[in-house]
Amino acid sequence: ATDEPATAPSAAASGPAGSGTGEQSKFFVQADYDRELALLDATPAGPDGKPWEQALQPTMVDTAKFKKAGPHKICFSNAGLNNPWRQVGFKTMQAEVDAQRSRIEQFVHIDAEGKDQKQIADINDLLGKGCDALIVSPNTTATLTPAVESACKKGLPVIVFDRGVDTTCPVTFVNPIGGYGFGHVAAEFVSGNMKPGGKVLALRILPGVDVLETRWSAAKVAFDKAGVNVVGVEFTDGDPAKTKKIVNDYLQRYGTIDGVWMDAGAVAVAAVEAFLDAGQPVPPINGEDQLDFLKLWKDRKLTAIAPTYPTYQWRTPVIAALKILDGEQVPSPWKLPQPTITQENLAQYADPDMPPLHYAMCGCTDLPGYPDRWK
Amino acid sequence: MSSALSMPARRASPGVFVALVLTLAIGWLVVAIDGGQLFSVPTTVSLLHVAAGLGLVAVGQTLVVIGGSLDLSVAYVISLSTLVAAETMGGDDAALLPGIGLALAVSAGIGLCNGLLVTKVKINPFIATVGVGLLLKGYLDNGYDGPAGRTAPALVQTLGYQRIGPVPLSFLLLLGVAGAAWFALARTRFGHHLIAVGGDPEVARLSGVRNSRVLVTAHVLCSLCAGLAGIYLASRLGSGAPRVGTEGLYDLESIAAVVLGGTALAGGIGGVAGTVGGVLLLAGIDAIFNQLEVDAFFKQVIRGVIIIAAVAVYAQRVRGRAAP
Amino acid sequence: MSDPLLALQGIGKSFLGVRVLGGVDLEVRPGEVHAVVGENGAGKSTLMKIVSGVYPPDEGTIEFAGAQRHFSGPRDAQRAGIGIVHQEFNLLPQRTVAENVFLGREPRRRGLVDRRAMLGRAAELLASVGEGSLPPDTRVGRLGVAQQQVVEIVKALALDARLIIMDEPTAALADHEVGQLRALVRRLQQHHIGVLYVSHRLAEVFDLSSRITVLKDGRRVTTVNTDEVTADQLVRHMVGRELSGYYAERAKPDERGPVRLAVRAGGNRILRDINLQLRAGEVLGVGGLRGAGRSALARSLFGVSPFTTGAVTIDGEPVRLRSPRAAMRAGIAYVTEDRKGEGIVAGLSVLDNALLASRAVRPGWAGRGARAARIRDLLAAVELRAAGEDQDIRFLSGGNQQKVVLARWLALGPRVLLFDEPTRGIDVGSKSAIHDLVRRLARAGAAVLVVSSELPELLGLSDRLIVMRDGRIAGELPAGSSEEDVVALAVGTTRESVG
Amino acid sequence: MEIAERRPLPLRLRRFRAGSLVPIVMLLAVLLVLIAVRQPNFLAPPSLLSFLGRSTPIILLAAGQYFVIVSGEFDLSVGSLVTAQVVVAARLIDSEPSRTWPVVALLLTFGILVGLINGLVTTRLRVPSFITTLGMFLILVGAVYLWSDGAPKGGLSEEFRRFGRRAFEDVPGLGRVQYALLVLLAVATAAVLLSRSDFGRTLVAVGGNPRTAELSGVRVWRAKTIAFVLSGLAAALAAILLGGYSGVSFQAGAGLEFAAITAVVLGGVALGGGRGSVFGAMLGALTLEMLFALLNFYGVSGALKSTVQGAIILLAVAVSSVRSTSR
Ligand SMILES: Nc1ncnc2c1ncn2[C@@H]1O[C@H](COP(=O)(O)OP(=O)(O)OP(=O)(O)O)[C@@H](O)[C@H]1O
Ligand SMILES: Nc1ncnc2c1ncn2[C@@H]1O[C@H](COP(=O)(O)OP(=O)(O)OP(=O)(O)O)[C@@H](O)[C@H]1O
Ligand SMILES: [Mg+2]
Ligand SMILES: [Mg+2]
Repeated sequence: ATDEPATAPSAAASGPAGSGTGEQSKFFVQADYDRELALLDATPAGPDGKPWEQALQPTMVDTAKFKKAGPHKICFSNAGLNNPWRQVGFKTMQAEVDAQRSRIEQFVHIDAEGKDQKQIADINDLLGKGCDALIVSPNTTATLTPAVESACKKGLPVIVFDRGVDTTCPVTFVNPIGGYGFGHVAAEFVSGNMKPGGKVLALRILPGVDVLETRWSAAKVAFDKAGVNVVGVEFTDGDPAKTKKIVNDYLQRYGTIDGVWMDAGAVAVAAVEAFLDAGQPVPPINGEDQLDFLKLWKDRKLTAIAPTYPTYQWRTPVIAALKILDGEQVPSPWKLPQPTITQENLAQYADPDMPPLHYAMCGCTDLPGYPDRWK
Repeated sequence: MSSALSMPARRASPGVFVALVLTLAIGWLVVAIDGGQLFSVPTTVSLLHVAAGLGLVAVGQTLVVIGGSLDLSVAYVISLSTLVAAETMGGDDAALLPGIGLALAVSAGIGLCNGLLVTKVKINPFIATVGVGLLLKGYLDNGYDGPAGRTAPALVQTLGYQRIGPVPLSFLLLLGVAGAAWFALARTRFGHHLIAVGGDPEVARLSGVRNSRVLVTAHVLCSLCAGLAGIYLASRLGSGAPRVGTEGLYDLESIAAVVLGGTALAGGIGGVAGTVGGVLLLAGIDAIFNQLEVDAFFKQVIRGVIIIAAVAVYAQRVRGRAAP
Repeated sequence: MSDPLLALQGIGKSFLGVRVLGGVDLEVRPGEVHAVVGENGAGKSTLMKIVSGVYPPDEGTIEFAGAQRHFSGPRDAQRAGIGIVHQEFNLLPQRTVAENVFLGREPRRRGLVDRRAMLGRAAELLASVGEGSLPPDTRVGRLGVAQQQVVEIVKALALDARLIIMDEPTAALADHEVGQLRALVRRLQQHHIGVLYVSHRLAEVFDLSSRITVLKDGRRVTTVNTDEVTADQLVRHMVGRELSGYYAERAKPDERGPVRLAVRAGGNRILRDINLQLRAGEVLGVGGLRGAGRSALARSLFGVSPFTTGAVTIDGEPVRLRSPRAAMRAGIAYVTEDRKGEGIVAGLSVLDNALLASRAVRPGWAGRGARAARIRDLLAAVELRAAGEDQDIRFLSGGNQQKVVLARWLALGPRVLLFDEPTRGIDVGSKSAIHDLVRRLARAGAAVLVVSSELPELLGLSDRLIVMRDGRIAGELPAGSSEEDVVALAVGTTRESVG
Repeated sequence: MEIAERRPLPLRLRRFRAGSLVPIVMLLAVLLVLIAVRQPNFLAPPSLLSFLGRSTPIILLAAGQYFVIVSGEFDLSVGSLVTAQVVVAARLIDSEPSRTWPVVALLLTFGILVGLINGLVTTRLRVPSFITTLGMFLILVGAVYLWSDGAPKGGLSEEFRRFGRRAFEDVPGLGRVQYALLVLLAVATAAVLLSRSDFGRTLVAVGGNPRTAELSGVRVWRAKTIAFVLSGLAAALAAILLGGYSGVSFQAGAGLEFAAITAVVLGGVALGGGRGSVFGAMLGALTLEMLFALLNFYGVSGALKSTVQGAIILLAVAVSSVRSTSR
């Protein structure tokens, strides 16, 4: 017997390189970049006010062959629950499952704890459990591809979301516009709101996470185009103390920093505090839709923006799975809109009652158990 | 005097196997009550795959720990090895052997470096291997921003996914490596000398053992095992992954498995069989908790408790044996 | 006369600036048993270690089997054909007899350790020394001291060496075992194997050897043909003076005070039926063979491995000696036989070592100055010779280390002092200083118990003697008894008297 | 007589023995010079003070770790303990200023308790401290994630945060003096005094030779347990300052155990116990922090930092170990 995948995994594509901010990441793919930037302005199709059911420029696929009478057993192989974003997302997903209880008999969740090889084993494991549909949120794109392919071969509908896989075998791939959009929006804002030729500090979490890499590569393009002086690209490990120290040292080294770009919002508050504690004005900065940042932004009247990687995307795979099991057409890929929080709509999202690490863009206010479940 | 004393030295079987059987039996029961099947083929396959990865590292770690040393750089060696293998292969079956060879050679080189730092420069193994780990981390962080290279399809199809019944090839590889390590410890001079060096370096030296050489060899073998684990992971993942070793916590988990298996951190006592038992125990706990969909964090708490408790039990037994 | 197998010339060695050997010449011919004698600390073991490649000599040359040798390590010497039975055991308790015997040179077949050959040869070798009943796959940790000594000897024999060094091989052996060893040495001789034989037991030396080299304070005093020397002459060579008058005067009976420490029916895993009384102002000697339980007695009294039965009183008060701390509180002090392993803390200064016990039982900021001053006085009183009180204790000679340990205990003003091999590995000068000190302490009213393997010391120092055998007190002897009296009790050839 | 003559050791060798402060002071001096070349204004009192302030948590951890290491043990649980403390504090305070002091008291108790458990399991159950504290690490991380459902909840009050974040403004001659500096001063003084007290000296003896210590009346288990408690207490203080400095996050204590151990070894304390000074350990921590600042000032690529760090650590430890063994 063998669990061998149908086709060999394909290598990650490579793109153009070379710019003032260092070599372009090998994750950069020009075509994807162009497509994502175009999507930023596209009008979504689908029910109004429910972005998790909307799709951008959808191409529908037929799913009749998966039609099956309910109630269903839906299985989910999760990359991990090791950060607040995934926690909020997963709670949202569970709430969605609860909302659909009449149709979902059983929801099996296995947490890979951020380990590629465990997730591969998990997927294999789930294939033996008689699932009607399999949802996968891959830990790493390239490395999970073979496992997802072997799942497809079993003939059950596979839905991938968040990070993708290098194969088209899943019925659909759900995710928001993506990293290029995020990085681009933030970089445009930072470079557009600071003094021309000013100094930007780019704070990144970790090297080598594809979602974050695409964000940075898009920002790089934007900064190079705007002729911004990126004085440093530093990794913070998501550690606020480290972030503050880095910002402090850069302030000392350069006197002032005129803009801060971040590839994720986790340490945005720490970065802002570093400026405040040093008695310096907070320069244009981007964060994410985490409430501690939104609150600080509101209180301190920052020049800020929060592109999002919305956690409501955790609802969509469940919805997609049920549609597929109904034999309904679904968009593939399922591109979700990716709203940005700006000064204009800040008040709408900065809910003071939610915990500081909650993500405002959870699309969860209509789900059962809100808000206690997320507290 | 405990009954363990009356057994011949060689067969002082570590309690880990008792723990393993109990855990699996209770786990099977609880999972069955929960409506699942612990020993279904896919679950067994998954369990054995998890065990194979950790096991390869832990077997190597056993060697250095028996020698009274320690290797905390294995996680990075694993990551590096996946990359060297996958990049050399570049998805081409023709480059399969060079890929494996190069990955093992690089790993062995790191092991040599660890060994020399510990024996010749006389840096405490903890600091020496953490330091080497940091060097490698910098190289990986700087050189790679994500998976790279492509494992030869032939390797993916065999080592990565081939199995015989419910037993993956990789687990057979682990058994092979563990067997070889057991054989090395029991039947080669190197093994006898390693146990002696770990037990009492001065006695070993006076008996004509070349301590440094033995310990360096152990470090090289440990790194080779980590390299092998890397090759296995590359075949599983289809490409090189610069963070797979650290994500898997292979450094600390391998030491935990070694200690669970009854090998003393101080060196000189222990064996590979116990380590394999320790690995299976950890993988078994994983599988059971997976079946029960137990929270990963709760699982971690349980792991911590089990590790401490198991070692405490060994410690009491040893104390019972030793003089007051 | 054949060419020498081993020829040493002008061998010298220093440890950390302390010269322990100088200008030693020595020759061993094939088939010769050459004895090396000398006091504790004379440098015998150091010389043997140099010959067996453990230490490189600082000066001098080693010629072996007709070629000049510079051994890079024990392995090198083994390869050249030199085997050694070390004075201290070099065995791994967790490994089997066979594994220990062949450690470093396991027999191989097709590249692998040949376990069957190993067990077989080990069994043969054991049989050849009369221990055929000992299974070679027993773990060494389960063996008694005597059997471990046999394993050590077999380990050296396994080499097929041309020269075998035995550093006090009989110290742990009973008489019949000594007989086996004697036969063995004779056999080695017949096979033209040279033997270097270090022993304190002069009878053996006269029985076995053809020549004797006497070492004193690291120098060779003389080499003599065994049949041309008497025991008295030999002893004079060893100590350099007449033994009588060397020890301080003993306590007169009226100087002995009331019973300070009394044990009734004390016993534990090692000891049985221990009944003894120790008076203030008295030095009680404890004799016996290695492994007889002398140390065990001292350690029981100090609460290290407490008595599990019986009762102990101090000055009439019942005490429970459950731990060293409890014993200290009862006024007991203990100078261990294993100075390196449990007497000093290497890496710490002289002062810190001396203050260790006071700090442990009487901590506090107040009185620190007075305490340190007292320790300095004590260090001066024991005539410590060191570069300074901040010097790392491991750079001191054994005798001076011992003085620091003594100062540590004296600082507590103990009522009972237990000395276990107080002069082991200590040079002559320091040794008599320590003897004087012991005596002075007794005169000052302390009750002193001295365990010693050195009969002259034991006999010279004690006001009264008890001799132990197999964990019991085999008998008691008055001051002025002879070595023969002690040995007879120790090996059990006389009827037991009541202790 | 020649043989009996006892020559004192040459002075040079004694001065450089293991545990001496010479290597760490030299390393620190080199780093200071390198920083001064690149960033002269770093050496101005205000920026130096602020650097010292932000380095306080790791210095405290190094001081705590010193006591454990010098007694011959390891404490791998401090990083997770810091994280746990910060997360617990946020959840319990829940942005309610009035709960600050009770929670501070609770954190200190919690730190002591964890240290006590580490100590007792290590000494009474005879589990090697590497395993005890590794297990504790897993338990604490798991438990705190479990308790907070994977995302820190609640928030720290401004009162709580001020310990690590605020300062006395406009102190004549010095400018801003962070509260953390006062904590540092107090703890450093206490640590140095403690290390020179009877307990501190006894602890070194315990690490140097537990048998000797036991036979000299030292309650070895008790001394080691107290060392673990001190480490736990240091972790609690570090957590209060770190939480104040940077707010609540799961990353608060990540990797701090290795940083602390590295700092202690850099400071000349021997792993395995028996040698070293708490002052050296704290200098080691300062050096490590300075190394990170240096890398920031020289703009060493973020990803390459660990390589430089690893190389310097290996080099520094190698130099002092070769010195101490080449006697
Ligand atoms: N490794 C060492 N480091 C420092 N000093 C040492 C070392 N080995 C031996 N010495 C010292 O050298 C001297 C000679 O010791 P050695 O062991 O050779 O004496 P010995 O004649 O064998 O005595 P014994 O009869 O007690 O066995 C002693 O003072 C001892 O303390
Ligand atoms: N920890 C122990 N466990 C088991 N047996 C022991 C232990 N310690 C000593 N023994 C045994 O107890 C007996 C007495 O040992 P002890 O050390 O008291 O002898 P000793 O007369 O002082 O001899 P020496 O000090 O010369 O070796 C020996 O047979 C020894 O093997
Ligand atoms: Mg000797
Ligand atoms: Mg003794």
